[in-house]
Amino acid sequence: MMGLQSFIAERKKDKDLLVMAHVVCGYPSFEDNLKELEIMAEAGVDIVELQFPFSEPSADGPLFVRANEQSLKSGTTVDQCFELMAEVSERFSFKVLMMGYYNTAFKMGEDVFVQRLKAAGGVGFILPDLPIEEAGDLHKLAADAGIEPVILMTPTSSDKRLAQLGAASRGMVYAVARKGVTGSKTNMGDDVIALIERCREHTDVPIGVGFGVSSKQDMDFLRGHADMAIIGTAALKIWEQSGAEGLRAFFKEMMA
Amino acid sequence: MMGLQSFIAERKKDKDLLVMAHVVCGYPSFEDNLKELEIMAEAGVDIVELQFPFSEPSADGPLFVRANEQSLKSGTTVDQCFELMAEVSERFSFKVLMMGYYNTAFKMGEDVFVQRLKAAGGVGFILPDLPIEEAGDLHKLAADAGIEPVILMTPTSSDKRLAQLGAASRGMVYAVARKGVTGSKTNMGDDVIALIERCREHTDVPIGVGFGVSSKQDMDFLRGHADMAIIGTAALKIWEQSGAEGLRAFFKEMMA
Amino acid sequence: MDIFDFSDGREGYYGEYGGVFLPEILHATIEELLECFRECKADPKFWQEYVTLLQNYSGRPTPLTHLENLSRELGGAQIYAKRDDLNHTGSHKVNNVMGQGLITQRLGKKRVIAETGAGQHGFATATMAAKFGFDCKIYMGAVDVARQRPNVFWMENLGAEVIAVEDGQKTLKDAVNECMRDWVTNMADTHYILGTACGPHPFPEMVSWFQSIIGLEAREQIIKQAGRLPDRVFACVGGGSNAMGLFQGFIDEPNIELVGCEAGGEGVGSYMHSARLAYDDASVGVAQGYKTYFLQNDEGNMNETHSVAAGLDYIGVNPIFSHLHDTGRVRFEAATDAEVKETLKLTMRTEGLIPALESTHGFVVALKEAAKMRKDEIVLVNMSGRGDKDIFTIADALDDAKWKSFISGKADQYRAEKK
Amino acid sequence: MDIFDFSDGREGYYGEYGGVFLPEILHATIEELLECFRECKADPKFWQEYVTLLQNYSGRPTPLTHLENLSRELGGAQIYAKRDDLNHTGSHKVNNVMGQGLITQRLGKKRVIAETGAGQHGFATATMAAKFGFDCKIYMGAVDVARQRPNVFWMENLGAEVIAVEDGQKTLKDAVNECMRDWVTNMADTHYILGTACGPHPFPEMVSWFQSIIGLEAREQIIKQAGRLPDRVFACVGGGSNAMGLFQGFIDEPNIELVGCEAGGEGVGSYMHSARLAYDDASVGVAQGYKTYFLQNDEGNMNETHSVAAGLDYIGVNPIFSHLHDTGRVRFEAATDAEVKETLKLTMRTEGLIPALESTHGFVVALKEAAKMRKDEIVLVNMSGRGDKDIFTIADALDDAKWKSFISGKADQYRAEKK
Ligand SMILES: Cc1ncc(COP(=O)(O)O)c(C=O)c1O
Ligand SMILES: Cc1ncc(COP(=O)(O)O)c(C=O)c1O
Repeated sequence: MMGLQSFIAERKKDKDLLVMAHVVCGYPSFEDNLKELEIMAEAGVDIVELQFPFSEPSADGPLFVRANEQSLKSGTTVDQCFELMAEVSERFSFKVLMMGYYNTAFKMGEDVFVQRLKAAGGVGFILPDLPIEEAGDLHKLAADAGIEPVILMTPTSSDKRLAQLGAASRGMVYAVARKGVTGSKTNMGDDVIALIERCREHTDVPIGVGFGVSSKQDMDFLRGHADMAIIGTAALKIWEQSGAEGLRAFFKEMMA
Repeated sequence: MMGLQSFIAERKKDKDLLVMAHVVCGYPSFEDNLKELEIMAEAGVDIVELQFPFSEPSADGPLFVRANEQSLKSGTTVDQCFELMAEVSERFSFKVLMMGYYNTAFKMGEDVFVQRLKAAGGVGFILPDLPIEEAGDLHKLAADAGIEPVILMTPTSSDKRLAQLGAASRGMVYAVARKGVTGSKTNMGDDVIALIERCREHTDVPIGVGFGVSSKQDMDFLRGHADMAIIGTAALKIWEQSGAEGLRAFFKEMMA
Repeated sequence: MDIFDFSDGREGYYGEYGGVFLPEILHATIEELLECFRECKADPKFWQEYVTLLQNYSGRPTPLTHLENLSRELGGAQIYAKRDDLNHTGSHKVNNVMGQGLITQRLGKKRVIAETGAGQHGFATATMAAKFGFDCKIYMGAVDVARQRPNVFWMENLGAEVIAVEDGQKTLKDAVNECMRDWVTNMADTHYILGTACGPHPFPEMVSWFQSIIGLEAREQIIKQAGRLPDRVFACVGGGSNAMGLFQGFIDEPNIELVGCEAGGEGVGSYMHSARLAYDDASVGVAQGYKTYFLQNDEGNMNETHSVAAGLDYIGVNPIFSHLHDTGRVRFEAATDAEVKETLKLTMRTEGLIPALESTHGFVVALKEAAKMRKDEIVLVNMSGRGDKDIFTIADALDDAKWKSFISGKADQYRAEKK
Repeated sequence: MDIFDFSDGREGYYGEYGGVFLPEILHATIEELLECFRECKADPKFWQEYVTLLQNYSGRPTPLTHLENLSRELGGAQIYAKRDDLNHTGSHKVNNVMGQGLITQRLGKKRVIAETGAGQHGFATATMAAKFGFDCKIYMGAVDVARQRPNVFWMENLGAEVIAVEDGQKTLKDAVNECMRDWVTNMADTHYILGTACGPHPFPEMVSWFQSIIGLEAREQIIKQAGRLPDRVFACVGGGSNAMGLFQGFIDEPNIELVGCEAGGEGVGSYMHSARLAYDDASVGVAQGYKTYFLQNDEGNMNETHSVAAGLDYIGVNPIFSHLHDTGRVRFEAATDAEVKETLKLTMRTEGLIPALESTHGFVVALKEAAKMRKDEIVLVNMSGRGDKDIFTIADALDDAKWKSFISGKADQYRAEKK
């Protein structure tokens, strides 16, 4: 199976800006997830992060917080999330990442987590509350299994820190476009470009930019700077407002 | 005009137990006061204390407290109280005392108080919150005017204290039958007799016993021990419960 | 100047004020109390026991806080607050109460009674009674019971019986009368824990003595913290106990101005206030056992009084202050309800302090004068209590909409539970 | 034993617990905080400044009270209470808050945020912010806002903005999440004043350090008053800050038993409690920035917790305690809601003390064990806060009819005013 980094390199041959999309497992429902994912696949999305809902989503903004909460309330389990992942990675051509909070992995055991992720066809994971200092064992297990941890680089990271993060980065890096939580608009400008450039200095893996990517302009802005745009809240907002039709139109415009 | 002490001596010639009755000026109204006083006069009451209402009647029990309060609420003034006193001492054969709290006298000036009392035909006063230590000037003014201050002796007074009180007593002594405020029942028994005897040892003036005198038995009990029974709350209670008829019957029984 | 040296005049008199005006039946009781108090006052071990009790139980010494922000903002004198709000039960009342608890013990009595207005003194007394194992009955005007329910709740839970007094204006003065009535009945086993420096001798002296711990501490503290004595000293005056307590630390220094701050209510001429000495509406009279200035009419009946602070809402003032007012040693000013509300808001936001509404009266005058003083002058104000006990009154005074809807919601909840 | 000596293990780890599990964006902020804290901890002047601030503003040292009545009544060990209820704002929370206020100043930040459950920590933070001149936002679960309105009222009047958090269970843990969200956005000018010894390193160490003043004082005081060290030391454990504070005074004495008292809620097996270490329902996990025992399900999602005391009603426990639980140095017990109500009543009536519902958990266990100990043994319990802040909860818990009718009357009055 192809790893994240080579997959991105492969896809980049035909495209100047890849797209990563986001889905909260079980919200509004697993059926809806599949509908969303189908639209994403159709639109040509390259990677999807499946968020495993957590009761304390402290790095998320209001929309995802509610999504996490509702999903858990309706009974979503880790098993179901892995089942969705297995089905999705089988059925669609995009690659699938696990996104969530570290406790989900910690509670089942890091080794089990990596094995189940691999078994479900996932190629990597994003755990925003797991800093590299705490990630040693997990990263090693992942490396052994050919699973790639996505590391986040941020506007507040010093050069020294970026160097550390760069050294640990595998598959791709998630550049956080601004301070704050997911969900609000980011003013795409010189700051973001400067961030991408600083990230580039410290890593060779592809760079995706996320947090607030929500419009065609954002996409155009990122093109040529980032390898990938990461679309999160914006898609969920559209789905909630105007369903499948809206989402289809949204991705069509974004990826035009 | 005859002083209190000689008046009592005079009356005692025909009676073994004199009676002092009590009225709160202006309660329920001055008209009612006159009706009550008429009944008392008819029954042969010997002395009446007219209570000048005060806003802080801290030595009184609930019934008199309410009477003081209601009287003031309906606008009773010191002038009206003296007017009542003048009318009453003119019209009836019993002697009249002012009863009240020291502030009433203090505010108008002790000399004015004594002069007005005298002018209204009063022969003495009872000020339960004015201890002898504080009464020097007033007692002197009273003596000069032939007005007699009624001093209270109590079950808690030591022999030493009774001697002091005895030395200051003029006209009559008010023996307080028990601890507490006016209005509740007193168990007339050995304690009361012992108190009267102790009082007797320290004064030559006649002794009235008050606080809780409310039945024929009480009267019979006091006869032969005290010179006078002082009827306060019991009469007011009867008046409130059964008006003039009741009061007439009450005094008739008490004084039979 | 020893205001309690009666050798030149009459025992229990301060100028023409004070004395003992009680029913004869209490003569022996008050004599016994006086004698016991004299012994205690003469016995350094008693004072030591008292101080130790307060230290171990109530948190004395209370701190002295430099109000740097307010001083800076007003641009005048340096303002210091003596923090009696940090006492156990939340005010200076506990000092007197603990002292009288020791007296009660020495008298061999097993039961205490007390009047209370705001509820602070009743709360403190109920607390002391629990600690000392006394039976305890608290008399409180029915109006105060209704508006100060939180304090009633605590008193009852501390084991005291709270009696709502339905006579008169149903406020503090009526509770005092009711205490007198209880006392003349039960003096054999009962001590009356009077809550302020009023009433018959020796209460004004005794309460002042216990409260003098405030001034003793404050004097030492301000010398230590500010390097010298203050120029002016402020305290609110209800009965006058916290003010007497603080002032005693400074009264012998002729250059220190002492300022008593009374409840101006709705202001001069409104007749809706409790300013006995700052305004001209009071006159000398005798009631509730002592002679002093009272808010009374020409015939000696007491007027209705008013203040946003229940603890200042009283007809009389301690006789020592009537005397010190005559001699000019203490100046009296009044703060209105409206000023109190504004100053409370200011103090909360600027210093993180919530003075009781009573204490805020002292702050009003202190801040007003400090603003006009030089930066190198020093002002000391007594924070006699904390305001969180006053939440119902303060929320009402500030007309807080969220509070009101919270209370309505609570009421609905209780109604629903009942069904 | 220096639990904060990380030279043998990983910085910020206590056994396998602790650490820093935060979004990368906070890395620099937490590093900056750690560095600043290390400087402060190494600087004796800083500690002196901290102690002076607490002395002059908050009334430290708080006393140690010998509960003679309870000791006599139970017939066992001599019980002493450390009186952090006498602090300004009414609990030990202010110690940590004032310390972090100094840290915030040193960091050059102008804004503080804090989570609060019962409201005590928010109240203390709002107070500190007023005193230090910081902007202040307090996050509080919507459920807690509704039930703890009095504290909200004071926080707002102290100038803080109070945000009702509508996510999750709308209680303390959700307020913590919301603080994290604010912090990742505003870290440049904002310090997060975490209220207990939980969260990412260096918070557990820093909060414990500030709270160690409790134990330092208590150790000195009990030697002075009782003549020797105690045999057992008790404190309630929410996040664990008051307990850490007290225990640090005694942890190096192997013969002194340390007992943490958690919220047993409706008891073992009810799953309606907050006992992480005393019961067997918690397991190790990672959330809210640190690794410790959490009340969570098999998949790592947090369970609902419950306690009559809002301040103990929390999913996690400080990582130091998880470690000391493993090593056996601290024993953990739980007190149920029902036991808390009974003990509160007892303490009020017997000693005149009203411990906060949180603190009462410590009393429950302390009294239970003291009764079985010898008369010459000594027990020390932390009275971390005062209960009068809890009047709504306590009146509800005791089902006080008069209180309820008072509230209904108030509601009627407000309704009438509106018309
Ligand atoms: C906090 C506080 N300060 C002051 C007073 C007024 O009393 P005093 O003038 O005796 O100090 C009271 C009375 O309740 C009070 O509660
Ligand atoms: C009075 C009191 N005690 C204890 C606690 C519990 O916190 P901790 O365990 O951090 O001391 C709280 C929390 O609000 C509190 O208010």
